[in-house]
Amino acid sequence: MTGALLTLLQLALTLAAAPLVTGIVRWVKARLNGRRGPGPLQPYRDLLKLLRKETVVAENASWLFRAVPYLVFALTWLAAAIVPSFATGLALGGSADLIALVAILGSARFLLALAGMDVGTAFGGLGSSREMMIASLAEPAMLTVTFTMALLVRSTSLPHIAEFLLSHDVGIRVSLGLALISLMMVALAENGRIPVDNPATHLELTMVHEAMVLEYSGRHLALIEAAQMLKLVTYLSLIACLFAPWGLDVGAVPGHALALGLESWLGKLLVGALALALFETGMAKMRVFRVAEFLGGSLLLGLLAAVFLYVSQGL
Amino acid sequence: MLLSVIGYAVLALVALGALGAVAGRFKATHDVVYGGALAASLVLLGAALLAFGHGDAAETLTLPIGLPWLRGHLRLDLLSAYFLMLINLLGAAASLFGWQYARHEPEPARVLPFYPLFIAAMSLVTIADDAFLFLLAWELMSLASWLLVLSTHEEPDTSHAAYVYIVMAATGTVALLLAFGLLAGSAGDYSFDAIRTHQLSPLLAGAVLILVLIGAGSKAGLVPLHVWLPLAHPAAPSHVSALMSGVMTKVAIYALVRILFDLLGAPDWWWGVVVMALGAVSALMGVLYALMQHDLKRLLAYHTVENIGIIAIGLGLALGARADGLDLLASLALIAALFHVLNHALFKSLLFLGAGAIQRATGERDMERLGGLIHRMPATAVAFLIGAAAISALPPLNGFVSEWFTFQAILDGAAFPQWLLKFEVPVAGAMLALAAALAAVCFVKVYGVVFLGRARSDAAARAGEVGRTMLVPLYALAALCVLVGALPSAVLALLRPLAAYLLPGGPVALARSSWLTLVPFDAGRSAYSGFTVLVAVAVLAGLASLAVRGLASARTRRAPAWDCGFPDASPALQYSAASFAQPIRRIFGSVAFAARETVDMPEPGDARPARLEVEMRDPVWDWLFAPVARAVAYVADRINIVQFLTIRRYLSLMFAALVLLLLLVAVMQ
Amino acid sequence: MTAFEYILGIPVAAALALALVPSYRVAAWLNAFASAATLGAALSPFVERPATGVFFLIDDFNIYLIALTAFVAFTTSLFSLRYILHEVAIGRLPKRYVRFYHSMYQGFVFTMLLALSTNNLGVMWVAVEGATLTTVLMVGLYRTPEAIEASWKYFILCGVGIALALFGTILMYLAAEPVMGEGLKAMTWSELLPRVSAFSPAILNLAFVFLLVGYGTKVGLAPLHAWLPDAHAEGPTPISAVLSGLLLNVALYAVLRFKMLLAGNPGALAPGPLMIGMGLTSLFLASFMLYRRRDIKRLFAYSSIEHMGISTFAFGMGGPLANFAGLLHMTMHSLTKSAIFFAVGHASQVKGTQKIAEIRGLTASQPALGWALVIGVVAIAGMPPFGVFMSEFLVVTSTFARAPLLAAPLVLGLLVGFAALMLRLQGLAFGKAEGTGKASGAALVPLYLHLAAVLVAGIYLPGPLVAWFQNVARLLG
Amino acid sequence: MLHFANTAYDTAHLLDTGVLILSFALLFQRRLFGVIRTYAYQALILAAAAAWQAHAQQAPHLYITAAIALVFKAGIVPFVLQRIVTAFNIHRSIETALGIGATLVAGMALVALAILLVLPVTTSSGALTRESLAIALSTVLLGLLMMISRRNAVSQVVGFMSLENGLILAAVGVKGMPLVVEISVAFSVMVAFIIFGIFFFHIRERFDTLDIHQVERYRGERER
Repeated sequence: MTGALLTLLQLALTLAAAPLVTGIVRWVKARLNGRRGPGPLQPYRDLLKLLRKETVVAENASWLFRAVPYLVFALTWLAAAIVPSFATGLALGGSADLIALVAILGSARFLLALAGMDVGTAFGGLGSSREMMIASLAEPAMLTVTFTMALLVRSTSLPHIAEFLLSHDVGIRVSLGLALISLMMVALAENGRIPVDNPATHLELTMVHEAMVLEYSGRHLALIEAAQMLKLVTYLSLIACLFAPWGLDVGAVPGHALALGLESWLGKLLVGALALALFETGMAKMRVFRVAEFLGGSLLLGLLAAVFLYVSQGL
Repeated sequence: MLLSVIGYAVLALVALGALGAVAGRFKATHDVVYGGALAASLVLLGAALLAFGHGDAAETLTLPIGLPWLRGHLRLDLLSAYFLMLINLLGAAASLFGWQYARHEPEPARVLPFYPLFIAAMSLVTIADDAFLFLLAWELMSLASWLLVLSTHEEPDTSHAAYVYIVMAATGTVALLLAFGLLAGSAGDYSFDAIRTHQLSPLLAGAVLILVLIGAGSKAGLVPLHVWLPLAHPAAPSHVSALMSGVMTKVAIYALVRILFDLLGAPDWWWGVVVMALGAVSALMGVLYALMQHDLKRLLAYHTVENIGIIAIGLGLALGARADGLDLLASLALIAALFHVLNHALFKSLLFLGAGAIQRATGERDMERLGGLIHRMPATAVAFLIGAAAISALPPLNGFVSEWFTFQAILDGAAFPQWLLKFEVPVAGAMLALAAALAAVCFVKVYGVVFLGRARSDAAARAGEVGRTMLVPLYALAALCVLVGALPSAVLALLRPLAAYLLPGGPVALARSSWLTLVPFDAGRSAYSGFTVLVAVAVLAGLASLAVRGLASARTRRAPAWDCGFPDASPALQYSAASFAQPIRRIFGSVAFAARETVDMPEPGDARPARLEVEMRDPVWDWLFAPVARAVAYVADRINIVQFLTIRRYLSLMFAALVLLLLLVAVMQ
Repeated sequence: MTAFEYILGIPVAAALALALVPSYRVAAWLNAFASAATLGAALSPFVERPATGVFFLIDDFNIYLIALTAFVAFTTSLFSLRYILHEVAIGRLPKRYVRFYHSMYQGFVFTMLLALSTNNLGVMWVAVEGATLTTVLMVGLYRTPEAIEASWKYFILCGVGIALALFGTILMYLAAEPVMGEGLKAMTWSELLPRVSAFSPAILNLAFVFLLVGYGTKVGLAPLHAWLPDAHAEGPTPISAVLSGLLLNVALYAVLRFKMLLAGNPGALAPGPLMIGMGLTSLFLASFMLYRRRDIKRLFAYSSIEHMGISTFAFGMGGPLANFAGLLHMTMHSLTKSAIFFAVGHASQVKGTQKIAEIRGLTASQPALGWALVIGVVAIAGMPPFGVFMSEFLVVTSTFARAPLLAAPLVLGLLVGFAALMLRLQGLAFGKAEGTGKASGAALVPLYLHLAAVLVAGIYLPGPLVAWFQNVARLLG
Repeated sequence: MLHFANTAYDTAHLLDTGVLILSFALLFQRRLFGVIRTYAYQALILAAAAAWQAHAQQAPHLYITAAIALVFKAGIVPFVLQRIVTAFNIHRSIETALGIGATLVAGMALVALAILLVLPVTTSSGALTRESLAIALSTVLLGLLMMISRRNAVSQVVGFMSLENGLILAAVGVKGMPLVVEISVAFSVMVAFIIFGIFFFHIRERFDTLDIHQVERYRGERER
């Protein structure tokens, strides 16, 4: 029962927090660039504005084009509800593990890429093609991270991993460090952040995600934007859950632990947002075909992590 | 009892074939053959399902045919039953589809005799219980499918495809024959019972493994023996392609499992290394090949190579684990492989039948000439979308379940004591993940280019929805894809006993899973519930739409596409299949296929169109098959000289032979 | 009169009669009827088996070969009926030769049956020689330079071979004489067989070499095969059919008879290695030869060499199983190959050419004929459910029982040959039909009769046949 | 183990050796008529040998063989061959594929092989048989050698027939070989000759020479 409540709470909180996180990232970036920039709450206004606007649908768009935003939003939201962000006792925790999580996000991307192809424009195709290319490279890297975790914890279920890391002293391991870097690189790619993609650009040839959703407007666009924000939060919570589960409510003492969990989660999100903003400010976007090398690197790091773990276990 | 029913059903199929041969040109024969094939397949399907009721108790039957002293042995055990079910489930679907589809074949009389024979042969393979009958059925299967491929004999590429196919098939049969020879040993008893009891030295067992990998692998399409598959599968009529790609390759997997897990005693750990490596390479190469294709059916055929690779990874893990006594892992990997066998059969047949529907509606197989079919063939589009999502291993569909199992098995690969396996497993896992992700890319390409966007040719623009009898099987298969994905426990009810049967003694994985949730080892380690995901997505999507309806304005306007303000009149400006695959081609193709792009960009003011030319080489063909062909040609040329000697020289040959033999005798005395 | 008088008398009488009949139409029919009568006579030993006498031998080995020979001779005569009439009609064959052709046909059948049924080494030799003479004349029937060259080659090579065989026969007598005493007994199979163990092994070995080379020439074993392809290609197709279907079998029968003798003698060296060697050589040479053939009849002639090689290999392997396989393979090959030559004959008549390149898409232009060719070639290539598949399966598996390592080259050779045949078959039977599409007035009954027999044998072997084969296999050692 | 008292043996030995010597002479000949004449002599001696064997073995039927050899081989065959050669005016010199000298050396080697083969294995039979068998085998092999080392049709035919001489020598040499063999041999030689005749005739229809090269231009598949 508590599981269900916690899940509902997380659904609500992630949805509520998602625009804020994106807003903070944008705001900090603006500040770091020396601009004043819109306030952290701007994304809420944007979403509402989009919702109220009239929706324009291309003439030859099919039913798929109109169904996709809802499905993408639902899938991403579900993913967000699976990752233990402030508590491990989630109802859905037992019905999808790390691999399933990746796959769920994958289905969202699959549908979105299809939508990009639906209208039959050059840019839509370009966006879908590149988005899928990046994803195809990011997923194996993600799996090697998973593999490292499975080696260490002998589990792929997120709550269990978190509880394990909290209860046992795994110490600082090279493997974990490598895995963390690898996962971060994946996260950057999956969320279309610099250096892989630039969420702010509207210069046609550099767009990836933006090009894919180019034809969307109004409420559809609002849903897709929201899904994108949810995805960012999900990845931040995922990194936190896997590498910094401190303060997570493992269901020992309900009341107080829950509050602690919430506080620590918000704290982590904030830190993550700031780190992301700093990183993006420091980096320049790379050419599309350098992305392969970037993600190939993260794949190698992941494998290295697994190998190091073997060695350390073999000793 | 069941076995005799099966026997009669197979016999009926053969009889239908004979009927098709003699009365092929009459209209009524068509209905009789396809209707009969459908009925027989349903009977066989039912019998196979009932056979699971028997549990481990195998039913045997001996026929007075075949070798006089061996007789024909039939045996129905869980393994046979599982594959028999598979074959005839899809056989029924294909028959129903073909009933209408094949009417419009250029020469239906060339399909009628061999189509039922093909199903009969495949079914017979699964119940054969001696080497002779097995090889007879096996080769009959090749023969029937070869003739089915040749049914389109007047098309230019068919001849080459059929030739490559039949030669590869014969090579495989020969390899299997040698394998059985080793298995039976000098005792020379070729009944499977005798073979089971006959123990082999590790060296010979290894030789058998290699031979079986050549024999069954060439039929299944393991790299590098896959070359015939993308040629032959597309050449056949689509309902046959569906069977060849979806089912015949599974019969090869059956042979692999039957020999490696049943006939050929305890495995060695390096077997796992070999099989897994082959699987991983096949999975990755297969999907890369597929991405480079723009012929729809050939692309699907290459995906068969990929999926066979995934199955082989599972089998390899199972072999290694069994050798190392990791029974739980072994059973999980085996279940994963066999589950994927079913899933691939389902969605691959669905996709091939869909391709058939498209071909029927547009007469096109070239994706670059299709597009926008979601508007013209809405029903087909939905079914095909489900198939595409399933083969891309997206939850909550069936493809994901078996790949998830495979991943779970791989993640447990640390348990292997051998370092070679320890290191191979994560690499194989990464390759599998890459293959899965690329498969998603490939099917975004397929669906996006074929069904979405705008029509690229008049044929596509004028296409119309196909008939109901062709849609029914499509939707049946699509429904199964969803059901198996959401409630896989039903399939597990068949697979867990089967795994226990093949790996006697050890515990069987997934003991703790319920109808709702799959739990490979224990809940703490990993769990997945397709049903929950399905429901959750539905609910959340519902919530979202309610919220939007509440908050947002419902005003919607149809307008020309924005596309950054580019007025693009021509559908040719859309992203094509080639352009969609371009990034992948650039990243992997240059390595795997030595892909070269040459761009010919005219000077400003030059009116001629710019040209982009891509040329790719097939490494397997270049490095393996071309040399063999060259060698044979060389020897043939050299030996051919003997045809043109003078009589005197022939006499000299005789004389030399005589003197040589005389010397031999002189020496021997 | 015993069965033998009929079996041998009918062909002789027919040969003489046909030499006198002026009308070639009548002659053709008479030929067929005579063959039918011979077949009837040849089947009678199954009803009640005549006793083995001084002149005639009857055992499980030749009883079925006699029947097989008479059967193929009969079906071929049916095929020849239409074929010859057509050849005369298109003026390829002068009428005056037809009379001679039919008389020689019966003469040839006579020599075949004599060689099979005689109990005397010398008479067998005479019969095989006679077979050469009769067929030489028919190979040269068309009088084209190619035909003359072919029959010249045939005659010279087989003449020499036969001469060597005679020398071998003399040596065999020399070996027998000290034990059996002088006179006929020393040349009588039924007398030699029980007492062969006492013969001088050394002479037996020497004799067998000459007999193997001598009769081996007629079997068409490489490197003694040179006459075979051209003789098949240049003569009338019915002759090609009987050459492949009968003559090769009979020659092999002779070799096997002598192998029996050697098997009976402990001291003699096993003939196995020699036969295995020649068999494999023939298999490989023929298999590679198939790739470069441009004449359809020569193609299948080489395939005959291939299959004779396989049978010889099997017999060389020895043992009840391998011998059984060899016998089955002999039988299946002669049935299938003659059927193929029927089909080829019709095809080349319809298309008016023997060039493979000019025969295309038979299944499209002449379905009945084309599919028959497909079935025949698929069968001869060793695909199920036909008899050759079973026999080849047995050959390979028995090799595994005896000498596993030899199985590898064997199957390799089989594969090479298979690939070549399929390559040609696809060209012949499939693709767009070329050339004249006029229906062939072919009598396809004999063709499908053979194929049906091969099909049944591939699935189910009747008990009696199995029993004979097993007895013979035991005798062959 | 030679017994000089044994005239039967000596004479037979002498005659057999004569046949062998003449086989060498055949190899040695450079001119067509020479070949034919030598062949006639060989047949003559063969007849004598057969007759002597008939006398020695008290086997009257061998006289028939002798007669056949005398009439057909020593008489008719050479005569007809000469007629053919003159009638078709075939050029008279022999084209050798293998030099005369080399041929003779090879011939010696073959004789050695024959003796090596026959003598050790026939210890059971009488000396007479052994010697004549060894020589007969040599003759057979030399005949083959002649066929493969000469290019002209006629000389090949002669080679073939001297090979048959060797066979008859063997047949008569073996004690008590039943009549059937001689008959078959005679029959075969006769038929063989008829066939040759027919062949020459056919070839006559096409060519004005018997040189094998001309025939072999039409080897299978050459022109196709």
